[in-house]
Parts: sequence; structure tokens; C-alpha cells
Amino acid sequence: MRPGSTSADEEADSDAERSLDNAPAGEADAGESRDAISVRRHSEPPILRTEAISLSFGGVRALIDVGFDVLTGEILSIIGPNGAGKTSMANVISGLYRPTSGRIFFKGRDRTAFSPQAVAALGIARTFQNLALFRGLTVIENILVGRHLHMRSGLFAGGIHWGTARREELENRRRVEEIIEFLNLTEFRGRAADTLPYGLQKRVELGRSLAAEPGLLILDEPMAGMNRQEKEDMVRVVVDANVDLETTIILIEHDMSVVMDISDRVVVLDHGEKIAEGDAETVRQDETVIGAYLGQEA
Amino acid sequence: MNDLIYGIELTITGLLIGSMYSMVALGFVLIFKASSVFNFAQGAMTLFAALTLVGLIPMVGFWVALLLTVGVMGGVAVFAERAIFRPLVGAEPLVIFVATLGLAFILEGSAQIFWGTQPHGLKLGLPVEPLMIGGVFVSMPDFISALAAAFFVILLVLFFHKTRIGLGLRAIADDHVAAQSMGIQLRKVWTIVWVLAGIVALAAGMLWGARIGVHFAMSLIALKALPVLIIGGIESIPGAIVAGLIVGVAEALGEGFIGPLVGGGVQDIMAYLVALLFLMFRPYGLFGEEMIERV
Amino acid sequence: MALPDARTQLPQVLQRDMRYLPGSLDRLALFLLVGFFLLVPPFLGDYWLKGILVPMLILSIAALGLNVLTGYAGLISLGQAAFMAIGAFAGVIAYGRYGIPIPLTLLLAGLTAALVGAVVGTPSLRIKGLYLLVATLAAQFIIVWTIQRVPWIGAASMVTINTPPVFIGAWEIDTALEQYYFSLAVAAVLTLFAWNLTRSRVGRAWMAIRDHDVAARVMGISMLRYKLLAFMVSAFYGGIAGALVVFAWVGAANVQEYELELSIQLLGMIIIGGLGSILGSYLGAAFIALLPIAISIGMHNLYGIVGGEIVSAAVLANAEHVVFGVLIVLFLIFEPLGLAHIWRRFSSRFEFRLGSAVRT
Amino acid sequence: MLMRRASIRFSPALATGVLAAGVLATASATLPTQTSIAAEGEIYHPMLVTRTGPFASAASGVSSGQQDYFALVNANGGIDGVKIKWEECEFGYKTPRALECYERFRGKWKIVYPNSTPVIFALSKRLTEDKVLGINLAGGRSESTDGTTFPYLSPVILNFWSQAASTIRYIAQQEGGEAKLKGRKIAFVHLDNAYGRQPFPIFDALAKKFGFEWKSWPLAWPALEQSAAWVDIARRFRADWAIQWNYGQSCNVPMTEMKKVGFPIEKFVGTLWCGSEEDVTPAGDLAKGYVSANYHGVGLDFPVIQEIIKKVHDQGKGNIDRKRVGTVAYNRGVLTGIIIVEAFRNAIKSAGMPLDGKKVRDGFRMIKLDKKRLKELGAEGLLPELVFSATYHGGIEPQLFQRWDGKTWTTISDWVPPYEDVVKSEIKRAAAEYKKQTKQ
Repeated sequence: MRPGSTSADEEADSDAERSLDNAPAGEADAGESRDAISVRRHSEPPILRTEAISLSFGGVRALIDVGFDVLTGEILSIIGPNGAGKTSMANVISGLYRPTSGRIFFKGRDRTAFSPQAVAALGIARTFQNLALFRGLTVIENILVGRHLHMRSGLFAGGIHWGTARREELENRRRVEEIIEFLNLTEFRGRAADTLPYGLQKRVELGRSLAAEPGLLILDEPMAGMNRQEKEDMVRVVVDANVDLETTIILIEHDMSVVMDISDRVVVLDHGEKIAEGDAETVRQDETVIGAYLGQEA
Repeated sequence: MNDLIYGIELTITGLLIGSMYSMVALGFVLIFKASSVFNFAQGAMTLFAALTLVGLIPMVGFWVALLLTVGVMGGVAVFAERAIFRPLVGAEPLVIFVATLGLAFILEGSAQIFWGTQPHGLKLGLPVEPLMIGGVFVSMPDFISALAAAFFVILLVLFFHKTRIGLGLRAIADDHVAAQSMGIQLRKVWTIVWVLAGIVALAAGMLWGARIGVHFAMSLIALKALPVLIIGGIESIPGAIVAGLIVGVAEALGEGFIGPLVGGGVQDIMAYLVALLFLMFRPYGLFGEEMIERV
Repeated sequence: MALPDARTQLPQVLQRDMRYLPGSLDRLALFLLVGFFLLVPPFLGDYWLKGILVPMLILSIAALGLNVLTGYAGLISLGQAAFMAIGAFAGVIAYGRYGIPIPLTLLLAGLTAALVGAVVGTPSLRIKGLYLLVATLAAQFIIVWTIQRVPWIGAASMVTINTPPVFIGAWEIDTALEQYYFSLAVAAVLTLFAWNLTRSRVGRAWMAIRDHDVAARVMGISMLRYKLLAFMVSAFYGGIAGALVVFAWVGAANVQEYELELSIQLLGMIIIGGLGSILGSYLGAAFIALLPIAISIGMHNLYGIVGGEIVSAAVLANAEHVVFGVLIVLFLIFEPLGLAHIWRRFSSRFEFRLGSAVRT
Repeated sequence: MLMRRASIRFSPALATGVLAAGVLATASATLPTQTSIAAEGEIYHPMLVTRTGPFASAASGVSSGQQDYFALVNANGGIDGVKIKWEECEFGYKTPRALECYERFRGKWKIVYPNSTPVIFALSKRLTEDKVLGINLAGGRSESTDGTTFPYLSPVILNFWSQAASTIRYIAQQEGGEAKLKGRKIAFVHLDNAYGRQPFPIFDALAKKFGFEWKSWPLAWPALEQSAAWVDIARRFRADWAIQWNYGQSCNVPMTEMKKVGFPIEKFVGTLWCGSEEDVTPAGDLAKGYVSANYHGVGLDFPVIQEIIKKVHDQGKGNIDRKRVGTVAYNRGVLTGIIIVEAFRNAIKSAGMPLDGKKVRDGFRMIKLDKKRLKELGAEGLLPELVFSATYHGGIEPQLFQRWDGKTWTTISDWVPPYEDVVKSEIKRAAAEYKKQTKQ
């Protein structure tokens, strides 16, 4: 990422860069720069709590009694082999699937039965494993859709496009430009989303979810199918989002090295069940995990 | 006469008519199943086929005319597939839908250029006297038409399940990409499907022609198939058959029992009301598959 | 993530992003078009006004509404003609029977249609694509049937319901030119509204639903609100178009003019013109409504030159259908994205030549 | 699925072809339209015609019949030396296209006959403004019989209400007098639109007067499937008589249905709009014995038709397939031609050339086709006597009834007049309603 020109940004950037350049040993550095957040998150109640979530489709059980907490300000990774139920969990949290049983609390309040747009209104945003961009829209417009909940103008304001509506549009476009800068997409801002290469599209999607200024961001395999360079860029952006924007992140990822580098804690799913939870190192050493996941992959 | 017998008579009438709705709906289903095209020209194809048939009969006799018409419809189908739909492969279904409108214009115009604007009778020599079974009236020609429709449907089902081409068609309907990788030539199959739809159009044209004569309004018979498609699902052959029967019965019973309450004329609306009911409870039809999106 | 240096330059860039037409050729074309529609008609005869331009404007409004629904929100409808029928009868009843002033009558016609549109749109929450197409078809039939059957509306016993002389205040709209400018004014307002709307938050929500409804939902876009809103806006435009048929074109409401065939034609207009394009709605309306007339006159002239002995009038009349069908197919093959796309391609090529690569 | 992107290669040849076609079409549209310009001393007569679509079958016969008569008049040296030059505008029974046609020939119309009730309604305002008479024989606006309220509209012969009333009188005649109608059940099968509902007030009034029972079976256009209605009529209502008020290709559907439910065809009467060859041939033998109303004679046995055959068709100048000469639709066209030419003749006589809409309207109001005049024209028995005036635009005339024997129609009745009082009171009511509607 080409850093912005302020000194504050410089600092954050270089921190992030260092953490990657020295990976995996640089983890401690990254940790240091996040000390303040770290302190706060342990003193606050979890931003999201899932309790005994089960989900089944016509007899097939995708999730069985999965429950974990997401702490404010952390990066929590959910890992597991293919078909372990990672995306199902993301879909449950974002309201796309209604769990068969179990409950979900966001900031202490039960919102198990919320619809996706109600979940979004709470401040939970997400990206998708497969690209889910609005293909007919430009990069700017895609990210502007992310601002949907921060804008007010409805049918008449939009149709007349004068005064408040115009000011609101301008203001939100300004915010979008900031995200475009942040994600280094300036060069492509006017392009139709579906004409961009895969890696950029993934980045636009991240930008769209960041534009929502979420309290909790779910990233479903944001680095799948990327080459090494693209992955590194993405990791940097994720860490920046976590640190600079103070966004709590649930990261669903396949790439173990990435997960181990940047996660505060890791939840491991296998066949729809949670088999381990803890910080990266604990999980890495867990026998069950090695058996179910690492053993397979390695 | 008591309402029970009347109800039974209406149900039978409805079932018999319904089988003829199924015939028309089948033409749509075949093409949609194989190529996701909603062929609005099906009605025009029915008109074209029937006009060609009755135009040829006085020249060469019924059987030769029938054979020739099959040939002509095959030609029309191949033309439509090659000249119109092949260049549009990959276009949005809506665009192809409008192209079928264009095809309908072409077919209707040329049918009237070749065969004139005058209506014709098409009498297949079926007995017309009503049949009374235990005090219940059954319409003889409708009964025979229904048998013919059933026979034709069975032929189609056999074709789909027993022949190599038919199996290929079903494979394509399930998954275009997989079928292609199995070495099934999409384009060849599409041509065959269009020819089949042309033949279904001819069959429907004959059955309806025997009933209402052969004339321009025949292309409007296709409208009767639309509620059938909602109920049965656009890509289901059994759906088209069952839904055709449902629509037939709903129309007859609706006209007979609900009609008197609102001053009659509810027949066509019944079909759509039933269709809307289905939309509420089974949005993708009786046998249609809901597309579950993976995210 | 504060980026102060960028911020100083931003407003200009943003203002440029929010322009209606980024290209200079586009702006020139619009300028010419508006100039033409405003200034030329007084010099055209009544034939061009009443026979061509007024019906075209009215159909364009209806097509524009449908394009909002289909082109922007991605929901197909074969019921637009029924909404025109609702507008026509709401209009003729409001103005003729109750004497409500014309501007309010138009609004009322649109709102009545919009209300019904909201009901018709409910299946769209569960189904899409061709299933939705067939569901709206049901609405088309049921609405027309209802209009013919409810005695209060009046269509049950009268072939048409005539409107009294059309007055806006003290101004009577009765000459072809007045009817034209009246239609033009309504069309201009509605076009600008749709143009703004499709570029606004609401329009983006629609396009988001069109392109990826799941993603749209997790961005907080309410399917219920925006899908129904799209149906309502679309029906509103249809309703106003229907009322204009009564007040600016035919002078009477006749339910038989709003059959399925017109709905199909409207759908054809937006597809041939270009889905998701304001310009396309106009071009498509011109194509579907005017081309058959042009073909008819063209072939008539040709026939006059060739001589009457060769083909009979019946063959000629039917040949028009064939030519029209062939042209539809050819245009679709040539430009499946619609007529508006041809212009877009031409103008962007032109901009490129101009070297105005300033657009980012 | 909806928004799949297209990937079509750009083909310059195709593009050129399409653009050329488009340019050609638009160019020809902007050319000075309609090549024929009437010579001095000719009547230029534009015509609305339907030669395409579902209604072309009969409508084309009506148009061609008029043209054959015009050709005969021209062959005989014209109307006192003035020849008629006609020009077609095809509208395919579609109202918007008819409006466009009307505008295209605006200022050139002498008299407008669309042969379509919806079109005459849609045109009525413009016709009045432009002072051109719009006629629609046995159709159009029923109350335009009242020439005072509708100065530029006319049903010419038999408005819908006269048709309905006359049909009831015919049934009464078959039963042996109006008294015998008491307690009889009449089933009325009709298109579910305003046209199909025109007879309602007449039937209501007559049912009250004569004590019969009638019930309506509305059918949605295109009404190609009527089985439920007929099962109901024959099996539950058990009608004594059935009347059909279909149109175009829904006319022949009852023949099959009746046979299937065993309803006797002798007890079935069709509207005159279901009384042409085109309406029955699709039913084949099943239509044998079907009786329909008509407003004119059928067949070739009229001097004027014979003259057309001799002077027009035998000279190779026919405007229609020779086989269709003498059909109901064709004879309708010929008699329409006679009425139009009479209006032209009167106009020339009283106001002189060149003609315009108002002159022809005035000429129309002077039409006096009594027995003597009909004989002179060789049209005795072809049409009823017609005498119009400024207040009476025609519409209350008698019907003929005809039977189909499987090949041809044969007239089986005398002229059967309507119940005038009932029809007149309906005209009065409707004309008042129209005035209220348009705030006149």
C-alpha cells in the first residue's frame, strides 16, 4: 500500500509493513502497536456472542452447537477444512441463515432472528467468499452502496436532487474517496467493477464493507485465489482496518500462515463443530486441530 | 340436476380441456428446459403449423400433408435456431425473449402471406355426440383429444427417457457445463429441441384446430399456457401436465360455482388466481426447483 | 484515515463525478435534442404532433417507468399496460366525474397506479426472472378484468369514457401543439426525476439488488422497501402515461387499448432501447411504436413505384409484419445491449479521439 | 440469470445492413407520403383497412367490397363524371395505428369507416373537431343514431340495441308470438366487454315486458374455450334459446360446444357479427343449421353484384379473390360502398366539388334509399330502406335472419324490425349520459 502522507498514517503503515515483512516473527511488533486496544477489549464485554448455534438443511447438519465470543477490537479467525461450516457461520451471523437453534447476541442484545438488513443496521458488515460485487456499477458506486445506511435521502430527495440530498451525496462521496485512497484504488475509481482483475475486485468488496463503518466486519476468505503479492496487500489492509479504523474483524481464511500472523484468537471448526478455540499458538499445538485440519492440509 | 353431478361433469370437462392446455404449455417447457429461452413465438408456431397443415390437405391429402408439415416445422425450427438464437447465445434471457417476439411477427406475417387470411375448418372425423356414463355427461371429442394429448405426452416422455438424444437433453437441462464436458453438443441438442417444439406446436395446432378451427386467433391459445407454466414450473414436463389439468378443472369449477356469484366470466381469471395462490405457497411451481444461491 | 491533501482537490472531482453527462458530445447531443423538442414542433404539421410525437412521448414515459423497474431494479414486469389502464380510468373519473384539476388528476392517476403497483410487486419478494414475469402477467389480466367488471368505473357498459374539454386553469389544451407541449412538460419532469433518482441512493440500492441481491441485503438494503418502491415508481409512470393518453392524445379511456400486447411492446421497447438507460427508453419507444409506421409508409411508397399489379394489398400488409420482425431480430443480434449502447459506444469513441482522457 | 452479459462479436456487415434498413425505413417515412394525389375532378378517398391480424379474415372482404363498388362506379363513368380514387391505410384493428392513419390523411378524409367500434370511439372527438363523418355500420356508438348529439357519428344501419331487440322479436316469432315468451329461458353468451354487454338494457327491458328469463355468460376475449359456459347452459340452466354475441373467431366455438353438450342448434341465434362465412367455416359441418342475424342480403343474386362481376372482375380489375365475391363480408362492403357513393353524389349535387368532410356529412344526411332508389341501384333486397336526416343518423332498422347449410347462407326471414320504443328510450338515455360526460 502506498501510504498516505501524514505522519500518523506513516506510522501505522510502517507498523503494519513491519509486521508482515518479519512474519511470522513480527507478530509481537504488531501486537505492541495494538496494546491500547488490547487492554480495552479485555475490559469490555464481547461485541458478539454466539451460543450453541445449530443449523441444518433438510437433515444435513451444517453447524452443531457452535458458540464463541468475539471481543471488541480483536481479529478472530475461523478456520477449518472445507465443509467445516465456516461460511455457514458467517451467514448465520450476518442474518442470511436463521439458525435452527442457538442464540446470537450483539453488544449484549439478542438479535438471533434479525434479518440481514437489520443486522447491517447494527453495524455488522461482511464480504463474500465468491465475489459479490455489483457488476453494473463503478468502483465508486459500489463503495457508495456501502454508505447506504449512513445516508438518508429517499425517493423524493433523490428524484429532486437539490439541497440536502445533494449535500449528502457530496459528503458521502468524499468518504468514499477516502476509502478509495486507503485501498489504493484511485486509478480504478471510475471503472465498472466487473472489468477489474480479481484481486482488485476483492479489494473493492472490502472497501464496500468498510464504507459501512462497521463495528464488526466479517471477511469470508478475502485472500482466496490471490497470488502472493495480492495477499500481502490484503493482509496489510485488514490489519490497518483493524488498527486504524478500530474495526473488530472475524476472518475466515484458509491460509494458515496469514491466520497465525494476524489473529488475536482462532476458532477451529470441523464438520460443523467447534473443536478448538484460543490464541494462535494454543490452537497450533492442539492435537485435535492437528488431526482434523493441519494433518490434512500438510 | 344436483350440484354433485354437475360438479363431476365440470371436473371431467375441465380435466379434458386441461390436457389440451398441457399440450400448449409443453412447447414452452421444452425450449425453456434446454436453453432457458422463454419462447413467446410458440403461439405463432402453433398457428403456422396448423395453417400449413390445412393448407396442404386439399393438395395432397391428410397423411402426406401431415408429413410435409412436420418437415416444414422442422425447417422453421432449424431456421429459428440457426438464424436467430445461435447468434444470440450468451445474451440475456430477456433479450432472447424479445427476439422470440420478433420471430412471432415473422411467423404470423408469413403464415398469412402464404396461406391467406381466411379461416379454415380442420375436422379429423372424430365422433361428436356426447357420451353419458351413469347419468354423467362426458364430451366425446374432448375425450378423444385428451387421449391423443396423453399419447403424445407419453411419446415425449419415452423420448426423453429412452433415447440417447433425450437423455442428452435432460443432462443439458440439469447442467449446461457438465453436459458439455460430457461431450454433448449443445447446439445440436438445441436444434433438436426447437424441432421438437415445432412438432409440439403442430400437435397442439391439430387438437385445437379440430376444436375451434384454424385461424389467426389460434396464436392466442398460447396465452392459456401461461398460468399453467406458473403452476407447473417453467422447466418441468410433469409440472406442465399436472398444472394443465389443474387449470382446466379450476376454470370449469370456477365458472360453474364461483361464476354465478359475480356474474360469470371468471374462467380466465380463475386460472390466474390459482396461479397466484401457487406463487404464494410454491413460488417455483409444483415441480420447479428453487434456485438456492450459494454465497 | 485522514487525507487532508486530497481533500482540497476533492470537491471538484466529486462535482465532476456527479455531472449528468460526463462527455462533451453527450452534452451537445442533449442540448440539440432538447432544442429540437422545444423549438421544432411548431413548424411540424399536426400529423407529426398527433400522429407521431405525442404518442411517442406518452409511450416513452410508460417505458421509462418500466425501465426503472426492469433495467435498474432488475425486476421484470408484463403488467405495465394494466397500470396505464388504471391511470387512464383514474384520470377520466377524477377529472370528468369529480372535476379535480388536471395537474392533481395526473398525480392521482399516478398514485392510484402506484398503490396497485405495490400490491402487484409483492410476489417479487419471493420470485424473480421469468417466474416474476408470469406473475405480473396475472396482474395484467386481473386488473383489466376488474376494470371491465366494476360498474362504478364505467367501462363495463361503455366502450370508452370520454373526457370533458381539458383545462389547466383557464388554458384549454385542445390544439395538437398544446397537447404536445403538455405531454412534453410532463415527460420532461418525469424524465429528470427518473434521471436523478437512478443516480441517487435509491437508484444505487435498486442496481445493487439487480446485480447481487444477497450482497445488497447485507449492506442493509431492505428488499421489501426497495422492490416495492421500484414497482410503485414504475406503476406511477405507467399511470401518468395512461392519463396522458386520455388528456393529451385520444380524449377517451378505452380498456381494450391496454391489453397484454401493449405490455409486451413496452417490455420490447426497453430491451431494444437499452435496459437501465433513460435514453434507451425513448429510443426503444420510437423503435417499437414508429418503425412499423415507417415500414408501412416505406413499403407503400415502394409499392407505388413498383406498381399495384405485382403484389396484393394483403400480402403487402403482412409483409410489414415480417420486416418488422426481422428488424427486431437483427437489432438484437447487432446490439443486444440496446440502441442506447450504440450511442454510448459512439460517444465514448469520440471522447477518446478528443483526447479528453481526463475522465478517471 | 436476468443480467447475464452478452458477448457478441461486432459484425460490420451486419451493422451496415441493419443501419441501412433503418435509414431506408425512416427515409421513406419522411418522403412526401402517399404517392397518389387526386387529379382534378376526382374524389380522393382514404380508407382505414384491416388486412392483418385476427380480424383480417372478414374485414378484408368488407374493404375489398367497397373498392369493387367504387371500381364499378368508376367503370360506369364515375358519379356524374367524377371518379373515386381510394387509398388504403392499414391499421390491423389496432387503435393507435388507426389514430396515426387518421392523422396521416388528415384534411383528406371524406368519410371514415374503420369497421372497428373501438376505433370509431377513439376517433370521435377528432372527427367532430375536423367535421368529418365517422360511420360504423351496425356498430360503433349505438346512441349516435341521434344526429343532434352526434353530428359527425353514425351507426348507419342497426345499432347494437336494434340488433338485440330484433333478435328477441325473431325468437318470439319462432315461438309463435310475444305471449309465448313468458317463462322461456334465454341464455346469452357474449364477449366480456362493453360490446358484449350492449344488449343488456334491451334484454332487461324486454324480459320485463314479455316475462322471459335471461342469463348472461360472459367470456373473456379471445374466448376460444367456452366449454364450462356451455355445460352450464345445457345441463344446469337448461335454456330454451341461446343467443351469441361473440366476435371474429370466437363465433364458431359454440358450434362445437353445443354439439358436445347436446344443445340443439335450431334454438341458437347469432348476432349479425357472427354471421359471415368466416365465422362458421372453421366449425365445418357442425355449423349446419346455424341461424344468425344480418342486415343485408346474401349471395350473388343482386343486379349490382352481377354488374361488378361483369364490369370489374371479368376485366381483371377485382380487388379481391373472385371466390369471395358474394360472401357476407363482401356484400357488406358493397352496400357500404353504395351508401358512401350516395353521400358523395348528394354532396356533389348540393354543394359541388371539391368535396370535404362536412359536405359529405350533409350529403349523408340527405340519403334516401327507398324502394325505387334501391331498384335503380340494383340493390333491392340487399339492404333495407334507409332514410336519414339531420336528427336521424340511422340505426333503427330491421334485421334479416339467415341459415347456414354447410356451404352458403340462405335468408330465411323477412325484415324483422326491433321494438322501437325500447331502443329509442335507450338512445335517449345514453345520449344524455354522453352530454354529461363531456360536459356539453
